[in-house]
Amino acid sequence: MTVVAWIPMLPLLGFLVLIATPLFSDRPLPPKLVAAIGVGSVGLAAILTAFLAATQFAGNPAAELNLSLWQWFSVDGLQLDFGFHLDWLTLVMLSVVTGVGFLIHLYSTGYMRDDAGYQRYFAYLNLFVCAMLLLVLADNLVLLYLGWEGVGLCSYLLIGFWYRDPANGAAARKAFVVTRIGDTAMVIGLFLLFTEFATLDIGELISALSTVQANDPRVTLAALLLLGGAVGKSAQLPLQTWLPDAMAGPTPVSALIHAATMVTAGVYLIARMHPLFALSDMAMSAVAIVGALTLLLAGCSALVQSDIKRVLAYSTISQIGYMFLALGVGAWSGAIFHLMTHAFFKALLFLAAGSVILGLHHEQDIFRMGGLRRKIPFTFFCFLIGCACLAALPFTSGFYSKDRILLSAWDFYHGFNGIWLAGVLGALVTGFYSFRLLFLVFFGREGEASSHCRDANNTAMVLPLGMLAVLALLGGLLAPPLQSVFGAAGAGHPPLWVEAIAVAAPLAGIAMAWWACLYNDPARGEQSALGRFWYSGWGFDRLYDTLLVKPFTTLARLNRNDVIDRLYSGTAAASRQLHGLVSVSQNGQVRWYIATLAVGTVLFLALLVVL
Amino acid sequence: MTLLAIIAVLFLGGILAWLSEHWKDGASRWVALLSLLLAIALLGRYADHTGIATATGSAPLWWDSLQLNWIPRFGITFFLALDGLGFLLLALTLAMGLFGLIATWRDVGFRRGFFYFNYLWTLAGVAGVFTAMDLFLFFFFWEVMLVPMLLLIAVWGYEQRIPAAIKFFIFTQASSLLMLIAIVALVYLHYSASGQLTFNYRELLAARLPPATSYWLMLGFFVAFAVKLPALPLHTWLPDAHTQAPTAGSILLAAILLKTGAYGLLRFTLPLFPESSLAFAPVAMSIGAASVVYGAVMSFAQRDMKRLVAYSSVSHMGFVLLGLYALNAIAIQGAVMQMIAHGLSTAALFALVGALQHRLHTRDMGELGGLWGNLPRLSAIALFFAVASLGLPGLGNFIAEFLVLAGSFASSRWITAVAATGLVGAALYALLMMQRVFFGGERSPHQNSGPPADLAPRESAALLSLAVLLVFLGLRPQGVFDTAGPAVADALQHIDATVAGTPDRYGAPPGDTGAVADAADSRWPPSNPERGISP
Amino acid sequence: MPIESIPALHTGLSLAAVLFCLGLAGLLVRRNIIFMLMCVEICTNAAALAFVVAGAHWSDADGQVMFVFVITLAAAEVAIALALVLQFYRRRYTVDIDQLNALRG
Amino acid sequence: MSALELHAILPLLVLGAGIVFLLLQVALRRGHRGALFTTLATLAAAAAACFQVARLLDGGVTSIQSTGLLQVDHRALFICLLLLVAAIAITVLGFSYLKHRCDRKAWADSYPEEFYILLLLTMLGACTLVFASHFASFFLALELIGLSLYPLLGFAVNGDRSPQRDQLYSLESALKYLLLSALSTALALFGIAMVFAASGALDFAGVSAAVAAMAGGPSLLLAGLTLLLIGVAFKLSLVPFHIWTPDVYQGAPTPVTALIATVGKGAVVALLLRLFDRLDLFAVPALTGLLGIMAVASMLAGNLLALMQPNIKRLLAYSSIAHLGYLIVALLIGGSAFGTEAVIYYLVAYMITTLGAFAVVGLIADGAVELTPGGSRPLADSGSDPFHRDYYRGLFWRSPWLACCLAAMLLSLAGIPLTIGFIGKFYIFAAGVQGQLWLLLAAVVVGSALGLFYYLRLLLAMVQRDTEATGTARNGVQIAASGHALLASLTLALLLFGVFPQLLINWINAL
Repeated sequence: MTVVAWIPMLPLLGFLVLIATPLFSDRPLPPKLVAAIGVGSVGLAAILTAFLAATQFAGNPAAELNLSLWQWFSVDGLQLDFGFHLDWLTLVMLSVVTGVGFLIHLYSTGYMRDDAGYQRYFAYLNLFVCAMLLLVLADNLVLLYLGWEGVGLCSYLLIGFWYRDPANGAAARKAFVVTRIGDTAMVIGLFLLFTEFATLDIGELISALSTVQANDPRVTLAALLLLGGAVGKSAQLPLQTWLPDAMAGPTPVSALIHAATMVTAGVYLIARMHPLFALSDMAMSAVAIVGALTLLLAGCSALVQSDIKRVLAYSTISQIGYMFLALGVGAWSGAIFHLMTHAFFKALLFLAAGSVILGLHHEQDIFRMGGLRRKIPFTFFCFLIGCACLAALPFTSGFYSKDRILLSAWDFYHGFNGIWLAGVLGALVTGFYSFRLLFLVFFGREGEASSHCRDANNTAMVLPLGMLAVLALLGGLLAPPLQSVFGAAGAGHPPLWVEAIAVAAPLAGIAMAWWACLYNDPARGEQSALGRFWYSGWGFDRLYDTLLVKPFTTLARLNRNDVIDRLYSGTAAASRQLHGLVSVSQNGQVRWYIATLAVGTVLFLALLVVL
Repeated sequence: MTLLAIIAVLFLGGILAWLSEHWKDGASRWVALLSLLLAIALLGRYADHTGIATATGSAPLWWDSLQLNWIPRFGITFFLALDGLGFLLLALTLAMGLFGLIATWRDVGFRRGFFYFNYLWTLAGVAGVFTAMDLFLFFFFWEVMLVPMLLLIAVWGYEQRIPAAIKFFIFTQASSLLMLIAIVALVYLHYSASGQLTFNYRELLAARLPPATSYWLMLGFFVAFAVKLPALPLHTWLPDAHTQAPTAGSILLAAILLKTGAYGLLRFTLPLFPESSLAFAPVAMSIGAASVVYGAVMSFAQRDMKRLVAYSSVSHMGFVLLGLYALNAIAIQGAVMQMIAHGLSTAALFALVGALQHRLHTRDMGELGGLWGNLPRLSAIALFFAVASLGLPGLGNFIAEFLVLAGSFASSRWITAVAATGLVGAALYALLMMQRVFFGGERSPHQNSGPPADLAPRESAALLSLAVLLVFLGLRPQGVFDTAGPAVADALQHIDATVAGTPDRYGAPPGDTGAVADAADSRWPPSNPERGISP
Repeated sequence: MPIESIPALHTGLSLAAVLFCLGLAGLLVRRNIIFMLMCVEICTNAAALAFVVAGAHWSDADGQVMFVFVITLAAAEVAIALALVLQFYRRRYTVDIDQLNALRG
Repeated sequence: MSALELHAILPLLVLGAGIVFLLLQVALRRGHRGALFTTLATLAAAAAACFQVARLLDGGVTSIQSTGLLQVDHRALFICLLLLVAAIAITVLGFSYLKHRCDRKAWADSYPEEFYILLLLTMLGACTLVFASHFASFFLALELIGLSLYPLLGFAVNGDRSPQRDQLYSLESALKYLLLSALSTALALFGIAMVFAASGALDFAGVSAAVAAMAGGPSLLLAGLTLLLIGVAFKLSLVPFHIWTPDVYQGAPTPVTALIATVGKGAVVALLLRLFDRLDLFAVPALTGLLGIMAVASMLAGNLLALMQPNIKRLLAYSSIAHLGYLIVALLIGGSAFGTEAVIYYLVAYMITTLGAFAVVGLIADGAVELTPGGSRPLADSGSDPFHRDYYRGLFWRSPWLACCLAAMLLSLAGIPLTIGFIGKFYIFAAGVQGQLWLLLAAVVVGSALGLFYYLRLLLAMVQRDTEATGTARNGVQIAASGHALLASLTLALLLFGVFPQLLINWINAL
């Protein structure tokens, strides 16, 4: 089935064409052609995915495809193919990546219209899609890692896309390095898996796991190491700090990479390796706790942010926390479902936010906005739908997926538990911050920036917004049949009040938002200490800066001239000193010379007695 | 004879290049190019040997060999031989020689003929190192490659060239004297045990050594190779030498000369002293891991772009050391791959720094910045190689580092875990370099002369071909593994035999060690059969 | 034959040694090149004396032969030495050995 | 004295005859070229005589005792030949030296011919020393060398156009050498007297018997031998008896420096070898111990002293101290054939290299004489002192051929392959390993590492790119054809025996 191979190949070709032409010719390609290549390659990939879904997968929950392109390497027991594995889980991811990816590419043609780095932008974006597709298609962990690092690179490049501002570069490097820390843990996990199970092929690994006892420490360790990778990539505690800064990139990039696709790769990894995690209670609890903590922490931070994109960024962290929570309670398909719906509504939110930002001439401070709903009604409606989904208002897509997660959390621990409670609290907070954002931007008094607002949407931007809005609203109906991948989940029946609380929590949050933002007049600058603490992301940045970054850079700077070299320069200096010392004996005085001769003779005769 | 021809072509080409400059200005470059191409063509004759799978154990180990009498007094022969490992490294040598030549085609102005003489002689020496299978001959070439390199640094280098050149030379020379002692002692012990005086690598593999002595001899070899590699406490010559060397010299140093150290460890230290290597492996692995981390930290701290790349070499070659002493096929294959991949990526980085220096006359990253705007082509290519050096999957460096770590993880988890943090370190310095040089606000050190010119097609083509090679190695590395396989297996076989306790290699009865020590009294080497010197 | 049983040899050699040391001491304390040459002669003659003593002890004429050699060669040596000193004096108007220190370092 | 015995010492006879002939020739008709010709002919004839005698030895006998004083064997003949070849080179050097300084037309009082007479006398002494098998001949030969070297060292006085400074230096070196050498000879003589007193013998065979019977602990014999050893060590300039070396090397006319560094050392090494061999002193741990200490001290101190030395002749002097230290390592492995072979090979390497180095230095200085007439003292700047390192800056670009030769010599001294010095060092290592002299080998390594520094500094000075302010020597150095031929043959030998050492090994073992 070479159709599968073409799916990542098309964006790759797009990338190669876009990157190769400036290397060989001084004239840039016409923007229309660039857009055609950039968008077309991803669009074609999306069509191929749809074709594949329609022909092979539709109505067949157990469908699977395997494709080995070539033997990658085979060294003494470590044998890997460059091969793809396609099942429903992959298909969901493929659809999200190509589908949402296509829409965001399309949006970008409008959004980036006037940028000087148009061609470079689409090259990076195509490369990203290719890497992301490899990540999800990989049939072995090394190929997955290839995609994993590839998306990290593209994320780096796109965050720092506007390279002239050093702050963007710093944010980009931070993103790459922080995720690399997680990746390193993950790659060690791969070594552990290989050492223990002698394979890195996912299928073989999973069948090898069937013989392993539950809670085997090796499995726990491997799972925790993989979790390290997932935590880095998905911006979960404790490696979440890079994502808010990553908003330095163009907004469509934030939508594609830092909301819809790449940051959810951690979720995909855990879901893909779920038999491993399921074997270890400790790993499961760790995933759940990480998710629960992250969703609360990030939610609270989102409450007090003033930058529209940062609110969304923290919200993304928080929502991925939900997915982790879901994974941690064994709700694999719930997590993937939420991943999918989140991709729709968060992409929608980001793109809408992009329209706002563009309309306000790159103003991102929500306290300078306000009352925009009349000026840009289409954007407002899109944003409204996005916020509704985010807050999980009933009958939106977010509602279905989040509801499933909360129920699973209740079920998994057989009743009331902290994880569930965190989820519910998170829902409350989510409702609060999402509508706070909506109210501050689109309702209330007009802010300073609102006066010169224009409607920046053009066709290329309207179309994706509309489609995403539809998807966000109706995505709840698209629950993919993942039971062949994860096995059938036993449907629990929690008490009614539990369901009621789950529905009520976001509504309460919205009410609080109304009270805080519309009933009371919000003003910035009068944040409480707690507010400032949350604003700074719970002080993690400062903590890491003091604990890790500063000592490292100071040490590195202190040792710039290589302390080890002192050893050798010291030897050299000592030799020179010795030279000076012995040279004193060559003073040209004959009588001194005679004296040395005499002393030497006496010395030798004395030595004779000793020897 | 082809092997001899390759080396001879380089030696003679060097002399011809020197002379040709007297006849016509600039002719030396073409002579150098032609002789390199000729050497590559000669090497190409072996291409059909590549990829013979490890499984065909019956295949002769040497693809080709040439043995001539040289100094019969010491049982020294002129013994050249080629196997998969040698072929790979020889190919790397010639390819990087060609790359360096093309990348710096116009850089050399001063005494061009003599420059290319030294350039080709360095290559010839390295080619000899990779093919010599007589320990004396090996040492001979090992030293021969140093002098022209010394001159390359000392004559065509930058500001601090003389101290750097002297440092480079003294480090390598002093350590190689230890190796010479070890070689002689090995031969002597072998002679007093077996009565056979030989420097032949194959025959010395059978030497039986008392364990304590063996350990010392192994250290003698190790130190020489570790200096070249360079491994941690012996690395300080490298940043100076790399930084001060002319671009072509840096390329040779990084891409080829460092590999001779790794090659020596794999070819000589491990198989000749399996017991000791086994005992020493934890130390060596620790040194490797320490080099990885320390190199990365040092690289991060540098202001001079070339020094940064130089320290990154320390870090990368630490992986090689780690992999070699993990003593399993996966890690060693990874180390071999790392030698090649590091050769390509670092050579390219040095070429890029050279190109920048040529255009902007500074390597200080404090004075650079925002070059992407004016030099998009150069910057993009630099980005590629920076990313390669941080080990991005899909490129050769990743395969190498992955295999090294995967293999060494089986040997020692903690050391591997420490080394793996080098991956983060690599990201730190590689991206910092990108940031400070190519991103950020534009800061051209000399505004008056207009924007610098972007890469010429010649430079682009040379660099891109390396990039393509790296991608190829990242995606289809199996050819390399198949080619190096038999040599790696051969080196490992001695270690494995030791582990298994095969009696003919190891565990000589205690009485034997005494006999070896006593044999020191025997006359050595045997006097000439015709007539001795003294009655 | 144990040396201690032959007092004549012992005494003679000791005398020679003392003579040698005197010469050496003279070399160290005198600064006049001429006197230093004389001291060297004393040293040489001390050795020659030792030969004579040893030759007498072994009743061997070799000792006396050596004595003649030594004396002869010492004379030749002094002849050359004086020529060199003369040259030196012509140029520097001194025979102080401490002035002879241009070469050093 | 039979005809055979006379035949055996043919080289000595030839040298003697040559000296007499040359004396007569000079007495009848002075002439620089004539003297040169006679000298070269004598040396060549003596060398040929060595071959002739070697053929004599092929008939089964390994050595011929010629009277009680001299003994001729293969090894001695080989070294004798080596010394004669070196002497030929020095003659050529001397010719160049004198030609530039003793211009009869300008100054009637210059007598270059005496140089050759003294040279031949030195050679006679050296060759006698090589053949000596008796303390009388040993002493006579040593004194002959000394007596002819004193005037040679002061020979710059004879010249007219030598800079004043050079004349003073030369004189000073001669006086210093004379005083110190006389003292050391007296010491050795006293030692011989003690040996004689203890053993009752003056021939090596007789003393050998006494040494064999010697009990452990200090004794008269041992003390005598030690004094003898000190005398020899002085001639070899082993630390701590090295102290005269740099001054004498620096002050002497360069050909004489080369003479004292090669012939002077080579003959004494041969004697030491024979002494240790015949007297079986290897069995005396006290003496080998002392020798070991001197070797280590020489290697370290010699290299340390040379480290920052800017004067090339002094530098070579210090380096020769170190090299003799290396050589002793090979000597110390005992009386095995291999040790001897190692010593001789190293000696050959040392002589070729040292000759070459001094030849380049001397020829360059000769070229510079025209530019530094009269000479004030001290020199205005180091760049115009032809013996200062600064004078060599950028030499490679001005006179590539000369610089290449010097570079080859320096690399050989440093023991880098392709040169004979490397094979020599290899021999040292092989010998050291065989004798398991690890401490000494460590000293060799440390010494070599130190040595690299100053050899490289000089080497790299020659290839310096910036050629600012190197004084008068802007242009290439002009040297005579004979100089070129000499350098070419030395460099060729250096490379030939470096790449194909088996040739030389065969000769060492076959002559």
